[in-house]
Amino acid sequence: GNAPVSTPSTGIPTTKATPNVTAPGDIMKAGTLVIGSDTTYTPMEFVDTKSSNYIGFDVDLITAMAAHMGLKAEIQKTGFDTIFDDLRNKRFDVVISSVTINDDRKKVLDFVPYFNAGESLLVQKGNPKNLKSVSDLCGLNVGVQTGTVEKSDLDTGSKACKAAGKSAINETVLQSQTDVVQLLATNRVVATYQDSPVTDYYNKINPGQFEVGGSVVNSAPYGIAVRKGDTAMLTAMQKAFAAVKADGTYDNLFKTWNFSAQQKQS
Amino acid sequence: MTLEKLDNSPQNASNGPMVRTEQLVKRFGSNLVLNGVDFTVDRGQTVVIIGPSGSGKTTLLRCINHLEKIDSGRIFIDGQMVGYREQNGKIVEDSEKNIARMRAQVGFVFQRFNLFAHMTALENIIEAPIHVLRQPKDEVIERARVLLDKVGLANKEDAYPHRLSGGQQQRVAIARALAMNPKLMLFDEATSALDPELVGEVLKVMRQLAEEGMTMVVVTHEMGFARDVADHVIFMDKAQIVEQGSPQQIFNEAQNERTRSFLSRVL
Amino acid sequence: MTLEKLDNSPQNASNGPMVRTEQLVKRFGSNLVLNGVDFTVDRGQTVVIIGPSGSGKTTLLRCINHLEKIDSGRIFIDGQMVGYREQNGKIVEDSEKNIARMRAQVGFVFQRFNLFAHMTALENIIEAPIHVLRQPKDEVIERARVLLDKVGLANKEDAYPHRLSGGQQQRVAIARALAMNPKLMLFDEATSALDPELVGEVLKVMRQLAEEGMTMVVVTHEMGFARDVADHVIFMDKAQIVEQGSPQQIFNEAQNERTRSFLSRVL
Amino acid sequence: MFRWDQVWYYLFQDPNFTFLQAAWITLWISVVAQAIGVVLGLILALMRTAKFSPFRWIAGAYTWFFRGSPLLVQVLLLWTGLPKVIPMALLPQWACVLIAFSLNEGAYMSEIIRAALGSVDSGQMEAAKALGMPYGLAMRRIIIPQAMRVIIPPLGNEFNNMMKTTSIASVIGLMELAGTAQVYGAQIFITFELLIVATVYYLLLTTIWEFIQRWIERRFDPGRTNVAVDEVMQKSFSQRVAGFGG
Amino acid sequence: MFRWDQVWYYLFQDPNFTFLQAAWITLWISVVAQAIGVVLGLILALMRTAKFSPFRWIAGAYTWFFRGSPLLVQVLLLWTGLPKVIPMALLPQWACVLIAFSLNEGAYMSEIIRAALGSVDSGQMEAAKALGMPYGLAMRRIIIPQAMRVIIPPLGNEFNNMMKTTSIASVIGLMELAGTAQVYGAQIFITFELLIVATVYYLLLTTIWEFIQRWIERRFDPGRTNVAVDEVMQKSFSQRVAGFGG
Ligand SMILES: Nc1ncnc2c1ncn2[C@@H]1O[C@H](COP(=O)(O)OP(=O)(O)OP(=O)(O)O)[C@@H](O)[C@H]1O
Ligand SMILES: Nc1ncnc2c1ncn2[C@@H]1O[C@H](COP(=O)(O)OP(=O)(O)OP(=O)(O)O)[C@@H](O)[C@H]1O
Ligand SMILES: [Mg+2]
Ligand SMILES: [Mg+2]
Repeated sequence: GNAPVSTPSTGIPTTKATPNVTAPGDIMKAGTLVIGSDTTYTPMEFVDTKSSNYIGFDVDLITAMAAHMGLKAEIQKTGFDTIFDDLRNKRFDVVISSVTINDDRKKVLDFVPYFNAGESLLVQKGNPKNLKSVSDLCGLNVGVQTGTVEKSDLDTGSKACKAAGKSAINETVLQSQTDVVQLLATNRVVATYQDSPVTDYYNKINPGQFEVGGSVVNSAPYGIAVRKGDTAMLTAMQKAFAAVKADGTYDNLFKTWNFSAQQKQS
Repeated sequence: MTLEKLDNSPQNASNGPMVRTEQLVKRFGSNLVLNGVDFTVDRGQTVVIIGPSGSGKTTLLRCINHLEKIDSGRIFIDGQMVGYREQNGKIVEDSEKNIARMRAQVGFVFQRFNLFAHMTALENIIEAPIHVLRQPKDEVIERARVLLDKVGLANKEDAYPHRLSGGQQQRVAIARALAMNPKLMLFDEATSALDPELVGEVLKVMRQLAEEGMTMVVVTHEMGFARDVADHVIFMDKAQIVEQGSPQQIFNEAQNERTRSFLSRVL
Repeated sequence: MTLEKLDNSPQNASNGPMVRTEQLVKRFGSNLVLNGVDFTVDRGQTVVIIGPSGSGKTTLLRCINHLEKIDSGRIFIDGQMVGYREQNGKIVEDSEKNIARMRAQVGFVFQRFNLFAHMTALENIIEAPIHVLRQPKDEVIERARVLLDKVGLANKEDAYPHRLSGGQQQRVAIARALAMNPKLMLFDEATSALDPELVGEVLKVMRQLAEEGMTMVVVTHEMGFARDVADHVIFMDKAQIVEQGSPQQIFNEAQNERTRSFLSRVL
Repeated sequence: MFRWDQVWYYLFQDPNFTFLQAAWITLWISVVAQAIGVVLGLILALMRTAKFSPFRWIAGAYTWFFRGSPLLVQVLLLWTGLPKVIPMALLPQWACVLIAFSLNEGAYMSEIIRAALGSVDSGQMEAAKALGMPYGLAMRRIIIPQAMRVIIPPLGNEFNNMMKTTSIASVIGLMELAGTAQVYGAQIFITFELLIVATVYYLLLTTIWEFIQRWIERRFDPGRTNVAVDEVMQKSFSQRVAGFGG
Repeated sequence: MFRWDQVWYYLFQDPNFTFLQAAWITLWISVVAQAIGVVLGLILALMRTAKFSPFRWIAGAYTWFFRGSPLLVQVLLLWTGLPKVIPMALLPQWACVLIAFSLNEGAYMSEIIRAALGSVDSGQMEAAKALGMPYGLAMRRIIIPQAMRVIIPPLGNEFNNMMKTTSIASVIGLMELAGTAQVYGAQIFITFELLIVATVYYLLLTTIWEFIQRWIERRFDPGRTNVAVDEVMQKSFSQRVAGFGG
């Protein structure tokens, strides 16, 4: 029938990990790790419309890590705008929400890097304008999501265009990645610029509609964010991440979600 | 949509009666409010209509200038059929333009004055001559001042209605109607919303109009006024004209039992 | 906040006059509306106040049951000071509770009836006895039906005010006031908002009340009623009592020029 | 490429009743916030007519702030701002939304109620006073019941708006209709389609409400209020101009 | 950890006047959409009282849809939906927002104008007719000028709301106040702080508007309208209950 398009089966670890990482005491007591995530970012974190559960690479990863601490993972959906305020306000213990680590953010938060996302362009099939990198975008309409590194990169690229005597990049900045892709579908823009997993995933579930322009660039790590100075939590997360790598769960997730091994965090 | 070149001057009068109704029937739903009313108002006459509440007096006046549609019968003002015209042998409602043109020649004074609340006394008076008759503003203002003086309100031209007493409002309303140079004036209980002491000043203006030869139909409960000023008195009851005649005939020698019982209650 | 155990029965009457005012002064801004008014209403009397518009008649009635605050002077009802009390030698406004308690003993009938629009005739009458006097509902309903019968509206108990004629509304308003068993009734032009034919039925009820010995203060423009029913007539003009006396004295032998000129205009 | 199949699925075939549940959240938040808003509005309206001037100022400042700033900010002030000041005050999503919506609605309702109380003929209060009713009793038994008639139409508008405004709740992750469309649409990039589904539910809710409102209006209109309001209300304009012949 | 420095910077030190520009966008969209909404509302209000029943149905259905569905959806229908049907119809952001806001506002204004026209005493139309004024002239010279007095307060509310509702425009990337706060705030996670900056501007705009509204209200009140409305409006409730002694 008309059931929603199937998504990869969830990669929640098959190995029932024996708890071997110690979480901070208060969390141990509660028995659950509360995780903030803006679950509108397929395939990293989103809702499985069939089961109404939160799934995605990030969700699977953090669930496996929690298992190593003997904790249940509980995802709390939140808006990306306030996600770090909410973390600092202790609405959750950690944030996993495809957060790209950059210098500004490192000043206010501590991160455990877990994924090397690149940035890639999504363009019309056949790439009629032959767009391969940000420098090809001068004077063109481009879609991008609010608050992303791609937005900063387009700003930088736009300045470069002007410096080179060309027109600036005409950005359309929207709050949701879903809406950004719609810009391309309605021909409002000639390209959208987003994290490579998103580009790849879109092409996978809508084969033949768009294609990737050029190659993945600017690999930058996604990080699990913890409150600045919360060393107990930071250490626990680092150990848990090492544990999921060690027991093979991390590699399995890359297979489940069909990501290239390049994007693994060494 | 305004009406140009409307001849509101008295010269185009013909010779028949000013108002004539034939077998006028008006219903509100199943309520028969005018049950075959025939009456005539001659030029220059003042006809006073009296009768108990609900007898149809107001409705009759409203039908005369087509503020109400009628169910059957005919009304003529100055020989012209009101509100309807014959078309291929059938009677159809007249055009909005023709109805407006007819109304512009008939003054109507309401019980509750109905001055335009957002306009001063003077603005109330000049509104229709300027926008309906398209007369030049200067002339109209001049005439309006003469009229205000006539109704004793020369010093009130800039007052808004809510700053005027009821009696003053009603006099402005009369001046407003007169500014159109009407051939006929209809008054519907023009004094019954007024404090007793204010009634006199409005009746004085009406009396003066009658003396100047204006054709008037007056619905009133002021029996003193009816007796003094009317050329002809009509007594209505239960949707019909029960009795009519000179004031002397009605007030002193009424034939009909209903007339006598009504008069005994109100006199 | 309701008033319990209010004794509204006639037994607690003392012996002085029912209403007495001393040098009553009331201003609206700079407008002096009552300029030192002294008057007295004896038990069982009907006092009629007449006078031109704006002379302060309504304001006087409203001061008597403290619907208006006064600027100086004193008012006593049944020997009790109204609206104010002495406290440490100074006169201060009385508590809301005491004022309400006093008002519950005085019936007020307004020119515009002011029936509660969301209640039927019967509900209007029983509202205050039940919620102010805390009387048992059954008894109150029974008494209300008797009162409706008395004012000739036995068959209208379920009608809402907007379904009643003005005269009927005013009679319900009177019944509503009477249901509180007042010692004193104040009428402010109770008939002047009515069609002439409806005036009679209200005056009839008022006349009957006077005959039954109710103490009444009546502001009216109905000179016929004043002449027939009043024990005492007061003529007010320009914020003062100009002349007072028996109806015979006022209507036939008025001493004061202003009284005579007023009466010549309204009679 | 509009995914009609998805619209169809979520409207009629979804075994989880995702949008029905979301509509339920929209509905109960709206109803509760509106109810509290009415009570608050009444208190504020009475405060603004109080003799005691600090009451008037407080009510005035309250109304100024809540009508002058966006509801989104009011929600975020509770969700993000409050814990910054009082670290323990971690109100759950539904509480933030409910409080902010109620406080906001109170400000708007106070204006409506103030106007409605003012529209009750002054003679009604006079008559109540003359019968010995103290202020509170007169308000409760005479003035407020009559003001209801004037309050209901704009209150209906407010509630209609409220149901659609709950979409703001999705900003802090509460899954009412609009938020559900966003989250569920993200999986296969069909947010727009799911907003259409949400719209069907909104239209359903607002249409049902329209009928309920009509019914309430008729209920509060047994013995119409004072003559002044009557003349304004009773004869609808259409009735009156319909009589214009030709 | 509230970034006061950022609030201060964007309020007083920003050399680009980012928020001032955003406030300007908020303002002009609101003004233009409100103006078009009033005209549309008048047309719809007249259609709903028309004798010709298809006019009434069209106006009724229009009002039903635009009042019943979220404005966000109406904007997206133009932005995303329209090009799916007509690929060439790529309206720019400002056009989508302006059209959707105007159409939506028209529906709300039609209800307000309808009520206001109905509140003009029927005697005014009768007097105009009796003086020979045709319907159109009477509406233009007599009825509408008087209805203005009743229209202005709710119209003021509408415009107040409109300025805050423009935040919906940020969904399609138009940089009015709320959108600016989000885009500028998201990079370094100070959206909340920047929303406070936006709120200052909103409060500024709504407060200025309040003064303008008062002024307009006074202007349209030279010779107050009919007695019925007068009695309702003139004596404010406060005046009347203030007289209640003790
Ligand atoms: N617009 C209307 N719709 C329905 N019935 C009406 C309407 N206008 C008048 N009536 C009814 O028509 C009858 C006659 O009313 P009309 O106003 O003509 O009487 P009237 O003689 O002027 O009485 P009054 O002296 O009270 O003014 C009454 O029964 C009245 O209820
Ligand atoms: N609430 C008020 N505020 C200001 N002035 C008032 C108020 N009520 C009455 N007045 C003024 O007080 C004076 C006396 O008014 P009042 O109503 O007592 O006269 P009245 O004798 O009852 O007249 P009428 O016969 O017209 O009813 C008038 O000049 C009136 O304008
Ligand atoms: Mg009549
Ligand atoms: Mg008086």
